[in-house]
Amino acid sequence: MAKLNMVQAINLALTEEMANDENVIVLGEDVGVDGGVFRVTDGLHDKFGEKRVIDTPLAESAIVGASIGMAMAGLRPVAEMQFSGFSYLSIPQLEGNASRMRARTMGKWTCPLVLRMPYGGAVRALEHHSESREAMYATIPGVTVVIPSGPRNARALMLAAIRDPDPVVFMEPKRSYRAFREEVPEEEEVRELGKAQVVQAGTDLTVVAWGAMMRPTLKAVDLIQKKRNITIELIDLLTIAPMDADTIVESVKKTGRCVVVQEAPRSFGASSEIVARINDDALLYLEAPVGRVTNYDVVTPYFGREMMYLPDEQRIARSLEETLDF
Amino acid sequence: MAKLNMVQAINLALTEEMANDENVIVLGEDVGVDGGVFRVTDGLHDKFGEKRVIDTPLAESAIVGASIGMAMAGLRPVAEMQFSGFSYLSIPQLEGNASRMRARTMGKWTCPLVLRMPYGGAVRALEHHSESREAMYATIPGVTVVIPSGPRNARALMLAAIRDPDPVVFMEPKRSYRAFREEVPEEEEVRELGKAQVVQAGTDLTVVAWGAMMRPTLKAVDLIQKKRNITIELIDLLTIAPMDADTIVESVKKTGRCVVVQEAPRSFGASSEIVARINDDALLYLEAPVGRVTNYDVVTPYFGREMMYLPDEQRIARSLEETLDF
Amino acid sequence: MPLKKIGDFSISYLQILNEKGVVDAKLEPKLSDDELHKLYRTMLLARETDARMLKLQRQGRLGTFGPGTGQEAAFTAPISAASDEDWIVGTFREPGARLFRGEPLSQYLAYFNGYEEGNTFDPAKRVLPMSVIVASQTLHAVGLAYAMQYKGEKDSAVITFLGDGATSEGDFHEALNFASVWQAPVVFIVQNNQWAISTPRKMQTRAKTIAQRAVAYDMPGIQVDGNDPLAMYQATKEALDRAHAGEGPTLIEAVTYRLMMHTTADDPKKYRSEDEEKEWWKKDPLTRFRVYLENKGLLDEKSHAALATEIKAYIDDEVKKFEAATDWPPDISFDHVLGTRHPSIERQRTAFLANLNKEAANG
Amino acid sequence: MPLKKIGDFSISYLQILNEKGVVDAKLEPKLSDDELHKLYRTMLLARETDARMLKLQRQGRLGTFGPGTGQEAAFTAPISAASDEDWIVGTFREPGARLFRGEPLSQYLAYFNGYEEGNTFDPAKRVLPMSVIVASQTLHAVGLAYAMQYKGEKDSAVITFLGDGATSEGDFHEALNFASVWQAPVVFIVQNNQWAISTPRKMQTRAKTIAQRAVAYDMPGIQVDGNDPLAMYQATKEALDRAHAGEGPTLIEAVTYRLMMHTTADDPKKYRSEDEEKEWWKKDPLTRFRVYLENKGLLDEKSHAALATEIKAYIDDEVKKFEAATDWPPDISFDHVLGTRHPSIERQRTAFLANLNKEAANG
Ligand SMILES: Cc1ncc(C[n+]2csc(CCOP(=O)(O)OP(=O)(O)O)c2C)c(N)n1
Ligand SMILES: Cc1ncc(C[n+]2csc(CCOP(=O)(O)OP(=O)(O)O)c2C)c(N)n1
Ligand SMILES: [Mg+2]
Ligand SMILES: [Mg+2]
Repeated sequence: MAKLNMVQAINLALTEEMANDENVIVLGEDVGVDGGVFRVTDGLHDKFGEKRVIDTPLAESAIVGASIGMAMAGLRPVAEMQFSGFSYLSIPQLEGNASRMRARTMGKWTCPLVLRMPYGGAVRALEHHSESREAMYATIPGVTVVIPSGPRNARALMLAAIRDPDPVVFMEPKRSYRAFREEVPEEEEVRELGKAQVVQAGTDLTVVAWGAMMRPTLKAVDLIQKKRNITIELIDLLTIAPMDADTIVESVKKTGRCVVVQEAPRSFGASSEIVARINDDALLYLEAPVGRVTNYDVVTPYFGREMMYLPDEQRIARSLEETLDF
Repeated sequence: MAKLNMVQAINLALTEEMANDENVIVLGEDVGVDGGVFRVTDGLHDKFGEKRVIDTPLAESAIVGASIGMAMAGLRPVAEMQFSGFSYLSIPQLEGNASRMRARTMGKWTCPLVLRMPYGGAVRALEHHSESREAMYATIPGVTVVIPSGPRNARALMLAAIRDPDPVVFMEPKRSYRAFREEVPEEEEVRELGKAQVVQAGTDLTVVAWGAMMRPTLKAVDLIQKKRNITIELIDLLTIAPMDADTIVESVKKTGRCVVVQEAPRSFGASSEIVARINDDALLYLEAPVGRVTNYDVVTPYFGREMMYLPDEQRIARSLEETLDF
Repeated sequence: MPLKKIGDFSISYLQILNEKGVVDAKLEPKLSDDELHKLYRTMLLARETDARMLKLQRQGRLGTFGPGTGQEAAFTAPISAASDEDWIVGTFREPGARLFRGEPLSQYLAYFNGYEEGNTFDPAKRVLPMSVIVASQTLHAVGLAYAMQYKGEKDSAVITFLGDGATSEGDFHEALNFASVWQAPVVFIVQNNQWAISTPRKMQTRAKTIAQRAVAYDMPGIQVDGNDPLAMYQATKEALDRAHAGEGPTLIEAVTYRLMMHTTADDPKKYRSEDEEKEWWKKDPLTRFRVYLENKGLLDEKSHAALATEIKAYIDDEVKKFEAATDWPPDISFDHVLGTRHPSIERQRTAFLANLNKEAANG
Repeated sequence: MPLKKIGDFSISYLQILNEKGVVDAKLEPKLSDDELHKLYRTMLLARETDARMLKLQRQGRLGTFGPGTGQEAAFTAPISAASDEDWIVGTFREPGARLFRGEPLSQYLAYFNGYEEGNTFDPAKRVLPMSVIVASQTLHAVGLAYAMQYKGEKDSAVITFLGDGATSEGDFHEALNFASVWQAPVVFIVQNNQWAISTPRKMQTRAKTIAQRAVAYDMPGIQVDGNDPLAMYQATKEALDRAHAGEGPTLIEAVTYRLMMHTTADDPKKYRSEDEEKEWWKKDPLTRFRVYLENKGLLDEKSHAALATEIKAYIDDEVKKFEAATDWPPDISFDHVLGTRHPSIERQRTAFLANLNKEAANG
């Protein structure tokens, strides 16, 4: 067991799977010699050489378009978008080709590729470097959208993503890259995609979060549990789409109350989808409206103001109390 | 008053506003000499000349990117994407620049442009010609997403869209292009963006639809009203984002029951957003879960099978009854 | 100190068999009689396929499609220059390329009648499924070519087709650049058929040729008479030889013409003259190729009639097969969202089937 | 029948003032003393701005930024060749271009400290806000240029900047093609500073020059010594003259070097040698320009010291202004989502402000 941060944990998964399977190829802008602008691919170029760790020209559509061709030829490309804010250039290839290759050909052709991208705010970066647009990807059937929340699940989900037979968008909360360390088992650990995780069981309230929101949510949950002497069931969504609403619905049936914490703007996000699923399958169990702690429907502010807009521990804690008191 | 179909009605709005305002420019693939593959821009090239009705090279990012430059110089470009399925090539320009220009510069620069695109299924077309992905656009703050449902509101919304000071994505349900005619007033009629329309008042159930789903929904509503001798409040959403949830919430407070009809896949669509808004503001009024009639979370099938997947009058009618009987 | 020239480039044009069927003996490629025959047969099959499909479409027995009539040399001859190890990555307007590799016509028809079953041609044949988003496939070709290099499959190059309109898309530029940087074994064949729906070639780009795009990437580029099967064969052969030898990609501009409508939903009268069409009919690749084969003694009136009969019989058969197919399971889309089935989507399948049953019950 | 040449193209290189400050008298542009002085002052101001910003950033008083040190000639001299009617559309690495037009440094600093207030430079100055998505701005330039043509503003052309890395994006290709088809008055200036973060120029494209991209669009293209302010001035001037005369766009490749890190978040030691950097310091545009001005008697030790003092005082002042600013209303983002306020978003503003109050109350 080693204590790793998320950057190291993802790096570990890539290293492991590249050693396991010579069809795994890493490509993207500055992923080779430089090891990526966040150093997630550090060392891979030295270990596996420039044929397997490719510094590409600056062109996101090409990175994904070429990955599709590689995947169709049997390789397992892991492509990096330097920031999710520039990944939209590859949506035409992802939506138009990768996500459909299996459906288009009734499974004769498939597209096993991973599209890694750092996303999310709170790193004091320039415009386009702070958005949380997982919902945009989640609108595309045929794509699995994964968001780890810590080093250990990041490593285990990345292994599953590379081995998945279809395209996976793997969104890495860059705010959490170096924020904390966790024990990551030395032996291989794989975490099934498409499943949420009950991080802690509880009976009085269900709380759902994902990505960088897990940390402040955990703190708020701790705070309110102690303050009120109750137990809160905390769920880490992990896969945004296809969503494991069953785990949430089961929990809500038990607790009758739910709060969802979302870094993205309020409208058209995963929190709305969660509410819709609870409506579909557990409405009668609700003793209060589902609480939603979210960003606002504004263009993501530059970093001078962004922290005021992001959900934080205090805001989450207030929402938990409001939902409990409803 | 003239009886026009939707193609003619949009053509009328474009003709009117080009005559009104010489800053209005139409551009896109085949919009000029050919008058567009659906003939929506028919005759404009003859009337206003090739400087104002531009047949562009085949490049969607360029069409929108150049439109942004034009808009920043004071023009009012109305750009056509030949099909919404190819419009994703322009999302990087829309998300990355058009939607943000006002926020980026605190209003010193704005981007008044209209991005027209036929969308939706049931026209027996090749792959990529049948999707309904309004939710993808709705995840972008700073963009108004509009979907007319008939000739009259199409004309009135198009005039508002061109005059709007910010980017408007104007999605035209191609299935409705020539499906029916309506009286369209000769005098100018403008319909405010960002507002839903109560098409008919009622007290027993609220039904929400938009675009091509309005027709089968209307029929199902008629059927069930007569069959049960009740009144149903029917709401045409018209603007997807920013969404006028107030009109829906007010209605649900009155009726206690709601069904939403959506052409798009079930997850991460506007129907989920509507449920979330009802949850936020009217949960306690609900006497039944919000019913959702939608497509499925599959890759849009080729046209041989698509009709089985699209919500139709019968499926909608059954859902109305289920929600009433709940 | 200087204003000095630092680069010189030129672009050439290749024609071997002219409009009248006269061949340039110095440049004539050495194709065997069988090869020539297969090439002609496939071109004719593509032509007849268009004619039959148009009829079916007009009768409501087929969906929209885009005829390739006039371009048979440009999209068939390149495949005759390739080996079975080479890949084909194209659009929906190269029937000859697919048929050459043995794709059953019945499948091709199923595709244009709205069934995914039509896109299931055996992957071992190395023909990628048809691509609709123009130019996007050229990037797949580059990735595929990279994979061939990576796997050490030296005899495998990739031929990718696109249209003159598609050359305006950013993806095409990115594909040329990646191919050049990677020295990937790709042959880009632009079917410059003069039109992208209603947009004429001169409005796509102001450059005199599309071939000169190659200069931007220090890549060999050539303009070829795309209605000349021998020139198309020869140019592709040379490009493939370079690709196989590790010498990287090539850009070929095939100058040809779309003699029919863009698709069956289109009316060319809106935007071009019949005179223009007539001029291009005089350059018909089939006519000149037939003359060439006759002059070589490989074809005569009688054997041509036999060939036409054989092709008609094949088409009749395949149309029958296509129309007789009834196994179109309604819920097939649920099978192919993801390889790993997800419970929420499986529940939707159940609801979907229940709905179908209810509708059936209601008549 | 032929394999015949159908197109000939060439690319040239321009240098007027060499590394040592020696000028080619035949090519020397006729700039007035004032013009030369303003150009040198702005280049020096840009250089000193970088130095100060780096200090501020390291002290935690400023966010990440990308220094332009080494490229001052390439991004400043083109603006000195333009009139106030011409537009500038650039990225975040051309401080000299913006400062030349009078953008207050305090605003530039506010931008890099995370405030939209830093992007509100007077639109009448015809400098578009800074663009971060590489190459995307080149399309805005083309649309802007079209608008100028359309409005009959014949004296208004558009200068747009991009990097060598940005040339790989599809948007750049589409911009060149649209500009060429529309014959739009645009001057594309590629700041080929040899690096795109860690990716060297030779891995962006295999072509010997970026200027030869112009061939693909039948557009004038030239490679220029980007560290030579006179050559950059001259090449831009000629391009602008053509643009104003209705003769369409031009592509200029400015060969220069990013002497510092990509941004303050980057460490060039990971990917390039200090020797390489040293070689390029010898070609410093400021050094050679100073020699040129001294040789012309326009500058000496003393007047240079005065200039340096003046610039330092200006920077001190602007930094003070920037740091003294306190008017950063928290809810400003709600003001600028849409010009037409929407009730649902206004309610969110109320909730946002209430939240801030609660947090303030809790300390
Ligand atoms: C990205 C994209 N935009 C638009 C379309 C719609 N469309 C289909 S074919 C076509 C014209 C293509 O012209 P060209 O590349 O010359 O090929 P051709 O049709 O002549 O074979 C257009 C605009 C598309 N398929 N993909
Ligand atoms: C579309 C896009 N992809 C990635 C980035 C991240 N990024 C910012 S600058 C840069 C390198 C740009 O290189 P170049 O164009 O040569 O400009 P330079 O930084 O050298 O001035 C990258 C990859 C971006 N801003 N936009
Ligand atoms: Mg064409
Ligand atoms: Mg650079």
